Amino acid sequence: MSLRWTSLAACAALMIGLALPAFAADQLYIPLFSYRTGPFAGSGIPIADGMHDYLTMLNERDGGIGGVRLAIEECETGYDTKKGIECYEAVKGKNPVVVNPWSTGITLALIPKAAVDKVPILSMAYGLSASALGNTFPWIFNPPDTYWDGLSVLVKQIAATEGGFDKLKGKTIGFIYLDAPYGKEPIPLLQQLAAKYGFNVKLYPVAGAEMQNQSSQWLNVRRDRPNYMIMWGWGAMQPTAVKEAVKTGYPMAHFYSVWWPGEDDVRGAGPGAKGFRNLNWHGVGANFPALADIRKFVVDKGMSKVPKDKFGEELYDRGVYNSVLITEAIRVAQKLTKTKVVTGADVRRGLENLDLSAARWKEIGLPDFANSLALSCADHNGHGNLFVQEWDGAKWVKVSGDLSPMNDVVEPLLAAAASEYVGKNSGWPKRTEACDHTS
Amino acid sequence: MTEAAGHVAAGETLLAGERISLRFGGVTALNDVSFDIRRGEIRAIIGPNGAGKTSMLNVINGFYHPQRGAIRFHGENLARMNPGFAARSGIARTFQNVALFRGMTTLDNLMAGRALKMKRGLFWQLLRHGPALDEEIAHRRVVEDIIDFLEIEAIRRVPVGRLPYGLQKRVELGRALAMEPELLLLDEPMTGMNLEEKEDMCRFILEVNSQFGTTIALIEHDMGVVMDLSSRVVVLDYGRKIADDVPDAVKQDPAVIAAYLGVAG
Amino acid sequence: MFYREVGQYRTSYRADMAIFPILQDRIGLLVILAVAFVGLPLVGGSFFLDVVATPFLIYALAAIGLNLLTGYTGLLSLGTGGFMGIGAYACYKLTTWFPGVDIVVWILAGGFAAAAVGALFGLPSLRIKGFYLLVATLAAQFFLQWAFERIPWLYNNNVSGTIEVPTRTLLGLPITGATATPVTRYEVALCIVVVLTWLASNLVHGRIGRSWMAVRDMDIAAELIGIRLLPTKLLSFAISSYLCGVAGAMLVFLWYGSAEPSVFSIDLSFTILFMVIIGGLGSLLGAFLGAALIHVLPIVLRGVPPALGIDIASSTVEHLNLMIVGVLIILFLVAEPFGLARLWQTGKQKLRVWPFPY
Amino acid sequence: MHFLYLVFIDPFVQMGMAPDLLAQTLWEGLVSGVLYALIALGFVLIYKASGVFNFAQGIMVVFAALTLVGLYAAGVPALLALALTVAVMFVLAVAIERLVLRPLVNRPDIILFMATFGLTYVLVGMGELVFGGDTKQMIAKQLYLPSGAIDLAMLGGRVTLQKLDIAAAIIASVMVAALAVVFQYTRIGRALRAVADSHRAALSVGISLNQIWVIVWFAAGIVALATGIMWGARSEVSFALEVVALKALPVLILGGFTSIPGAIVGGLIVGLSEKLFELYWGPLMGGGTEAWFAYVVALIVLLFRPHGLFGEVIIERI
Repeated sequence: MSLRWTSLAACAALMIGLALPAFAADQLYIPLFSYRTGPFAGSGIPIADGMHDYLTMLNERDGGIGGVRLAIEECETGYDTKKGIECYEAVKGKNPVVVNPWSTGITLALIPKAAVDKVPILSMAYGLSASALGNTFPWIFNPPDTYWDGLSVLVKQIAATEGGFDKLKGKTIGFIYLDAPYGKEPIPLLQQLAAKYGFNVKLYPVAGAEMQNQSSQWLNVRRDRPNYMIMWGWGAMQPTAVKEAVKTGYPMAHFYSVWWPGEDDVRGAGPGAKGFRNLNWHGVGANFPALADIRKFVVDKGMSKVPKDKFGEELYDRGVYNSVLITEAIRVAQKLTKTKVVTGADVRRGLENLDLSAARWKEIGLPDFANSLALSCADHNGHGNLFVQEWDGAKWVKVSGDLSPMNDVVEPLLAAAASEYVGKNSGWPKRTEACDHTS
Repeated sequence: MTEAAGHVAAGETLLAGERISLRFGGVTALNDVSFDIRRGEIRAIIGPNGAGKTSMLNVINGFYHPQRGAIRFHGENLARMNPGFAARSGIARTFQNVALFRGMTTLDNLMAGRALKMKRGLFWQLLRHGPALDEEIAHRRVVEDIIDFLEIEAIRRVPVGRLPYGLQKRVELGRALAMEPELLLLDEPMTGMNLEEKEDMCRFILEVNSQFGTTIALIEHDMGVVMDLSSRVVVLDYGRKIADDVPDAVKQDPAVIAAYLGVAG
Repeated sequence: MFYREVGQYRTSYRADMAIFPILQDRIGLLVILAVAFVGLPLVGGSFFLDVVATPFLIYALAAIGLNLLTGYTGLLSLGTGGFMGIGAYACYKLTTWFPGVDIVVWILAGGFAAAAVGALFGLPSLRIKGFYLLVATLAAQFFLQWAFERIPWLYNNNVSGTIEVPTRTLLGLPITGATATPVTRYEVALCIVVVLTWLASNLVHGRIGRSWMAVRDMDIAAELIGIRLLPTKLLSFAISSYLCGVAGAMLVFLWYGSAEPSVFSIDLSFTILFMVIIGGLGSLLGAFLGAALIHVLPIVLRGVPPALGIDIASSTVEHLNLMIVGVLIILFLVAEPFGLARLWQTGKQKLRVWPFPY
Repeated sequence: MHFLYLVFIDPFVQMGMAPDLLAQTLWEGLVSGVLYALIALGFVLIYKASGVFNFAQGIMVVFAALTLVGLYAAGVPALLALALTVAVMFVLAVAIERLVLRPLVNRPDIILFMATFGLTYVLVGMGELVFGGDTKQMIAKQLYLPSGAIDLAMLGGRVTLQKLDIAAAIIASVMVAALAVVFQYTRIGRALRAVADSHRAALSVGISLNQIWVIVWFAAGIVALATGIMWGARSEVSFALEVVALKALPVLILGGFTSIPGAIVGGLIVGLSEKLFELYWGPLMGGGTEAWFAYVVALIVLLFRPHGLFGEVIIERI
């Protein structure tokens, strides 16, 4: 018997939950998919804090955007696709202006739904690389760079340090990655480049369950003696990898990573981690007017979960960057539609006409925080310039100039991937969304 | 009694064990034991504890494999027989400490006893209509007859785990009967029973023997019971056969008396 | 009072052997089916259907599958996730080879691949028992998950490394892919689950079910009444895995819409095992009750604070959620070790004698 | 043919070519083996004395480590934090005995097994609620755990031994020895063995099951704490550790659920074999074999020894 009641109660509660007016109509509903739980929480928490705090700051300082308050709601996914889908189903009814899945798995699950539900998906520098092509994926945005861009930049950098691409011949590049779709994505490009420049590739997969148990991978590294290591890791895999690298005595200056490791991931390895390098495209630290405002209006008022000492760290700032993209898209949308309370469809247009010039960055109190970024109907990514930063034992130091991705190799890959995706997903909708040419 | 005696005359050998020796490591459970069971008789196996009675049954239905000796059933050699084969060739048995399917109802336990006889394959089983259901019903009839015969109608749908010991013994007998065995091995069918229950059980055994003509080999401690029921008695002691004769003769046998009274014979 | 079987005489074995001999039960079942097929789609929103109803059905099916193995045959398994995965990947391959054929056919066909693999990994069960078998099945789980990652052929060499569900239509109506409405996917899932449940219940009420339970309760005795252990156990593994495989295919095609290998992780196996234990070993009803509790409860808990207008961080809710579920599991085990199904039985018994306690 | 070469010849050639790497591999395998063994030890203790297959052992490792780090972060001096953590583990043991084991006494194993699942959920939730889900640094230095490494130039190369790993090995062996002594010579030990043999027997000679259970779960908690410190110091303290703990299961299979030496030997076998396999045969199948290799080994062993290498065989009588 008892269960029948439980389930009745369940239905009832759910009905209520749905019946309730999601949020007052004069607000912009921005759901934030975050994961402060689960094995990847280590990376998820600072990002969530950054996203949340910047938006809150706008509410506190400017009363939202264009006078419209932002209704911010976090939904806990635990980096788990199932929960992510639940979150999406839960928020989509409250007409969100944009959804940030913050998990490649969740993004992939949402991509088909987005076009149907008219909800723009912003997967910032993760998700499906091919979704950079706006004409195939009008509802998906993954600025400022795809993983393929990132990899090409890393190879470029390595070539530069070697003194030219011709020097790559005969060299060996080791690729240690999380054994999941996310980690495997760059491999085709890496092999293509290997063929082109004549270097060898060694692959070191790390199973999700073995993230903190990598000694054998690094024994392999020690055996193969790759000249360079590139890491595509996440969560607890990254600190473990750095520690193991230090243990194996791998030259840190030759250990590169995609843009996900944060300070916490290298700090643990102690002084040995000095020289570890990863990619980035935005400033690190709290020395920006906007972050000062966040501190003033949010952190000091105790409206933030961020620990004082973690404020302004890399992943936190990346969360801020993510929120800037959202809010700027909303502003553009407001301009385009001449309405204050914009919908998801409007924000999709906003994103397509996003133009973050250096001047604009300055205006919003983040001068030189990041390179300018301009999206268009065709280009939902921007393929912006990246730079390499090095861990000096206490903080990240920029050690390279701006490096542009190898668009000549990346673009065909994207095109191929997109057409493959469409081909395999029979009945993929043609783009019907109009395209305005304000930018 | 007389009836039982009648069987002795009638029966030709159904099963014979020839010079069987069974050892577990150093322990000798059976030592060069020969015996025979004749069609239609009630054969009793008696002896003090640890005399190797149960071992003998286990050898007969292939649960143990004797190191030496042979078992002939229907004249064919079953020295290496296994429990499954024994079941298929018509040997059923009950156990000293009941081995029922405790989670299942009386009915299901008996129906399970029909497993060998049910032939319908997976397809019909999935549909549970047509042939499968007809077969189910046919066998249900047989089982219901057994239920009536054993007077356990009331506990048809009770999970046997919840039944009192005496009834469990009865159900186990039912399950054995459901196999319509040619040879029925009963391991202490009356232990832990009160008088009435024992009387019932005796009645059942006799009726099974007379009505269905089932050959029965039983182990029992209650001498009275043994003497009344059985047509012939094997007496084991320390794994050796010390006597094998009609009850009255066995009763007088000094070796047996010695074995039972513990007097060095 | 109302729930009485008094005066309902069964005059034939056929009637007596019906799975629902009591009139009220039959009526109840019809009502439930009516509500499930007609009522819920009408009242339930897309959230309810997509997040609660359809997943519930899929989990229930998987739970039935595992219950046949663990509850009826007494073989513990933690390979469920892997077997579900096999079903999903098989279905995916089949539908890419023969896009023309109706997807439901392939969902059902995908199960056979799972059955084969399941039977293979079931072979050790003849010798290995209890927790040892449990750990042995972990080998299946981890190996399969690894294979899903490592064999690009399984996901058609997709760059994304995942299987993405294409749009497939039945009589012009899209039933998979993004354009398929929640209602359609729910109804399809419901049909599959109802049919398979019916078949499963036929099975466990017949000869095969009895031999499974015999093996569970005392395998030696079962052997001595002529039940062959290996075939029985393997059949159990195969059929159990079949149901899990179908559930897996449904999980991807009717629910997730795309899946990376980690979807079929050990966690999935655990979830299903929970449902079976909490629901009640050896009871098909239990599978449904267990699935309902384990799947629906967290969603409800998650929905409660907003519904009450309480504002706490979603992560905090998640933590509390875990703790509450954990505590509930323990409480249930303490209160009713035989699971919700037994609770249900006792409830019915009470109802039968109501209003008189004795 | 070439394939056969790769499988049966090449790996050994490689071993011969770089003996120092082989030595290093063996060492790494040894160390992770020790850590597996420690987790398995927790399982065995509890299984022996309470017949419970304690799935929560994995999370207990994380929980212990988290408590330690969390207390330190809260300003408690390291050693005091350590002491407090031990106290917490004791409280935990008592709580488990009162709230989980006692009400479930004499229930089927599977039920107790599931109960430990519930326990896992509770501990995960509590841990994340109290200490937050982010990865944390193990306070290795503050606990006077050595850092750095010893480089041995040998076998025409170098073999690096992390001081920490050496410490781990030593601590592990000390704990095992201590437990062995306790089991062998103390009154509690005899009681434990009595309980392990038969609950009823133990009761009949007047041993309080409840006490025993608390003691055993406490001991398991201490083992968990040690494991947590070691593993946390090697990588990080995060909830992902819980998954690593699953590795203890094949270890248990190899060693048998009831044998302490078995747990140790099993741990070493798993640690060594999976490292060797991953390093020399893994590349043939794209690596990442560690995810399943241990389980397959366990499965194969079971096929020949259904009760593990050291587990006592139950003879079925009828």
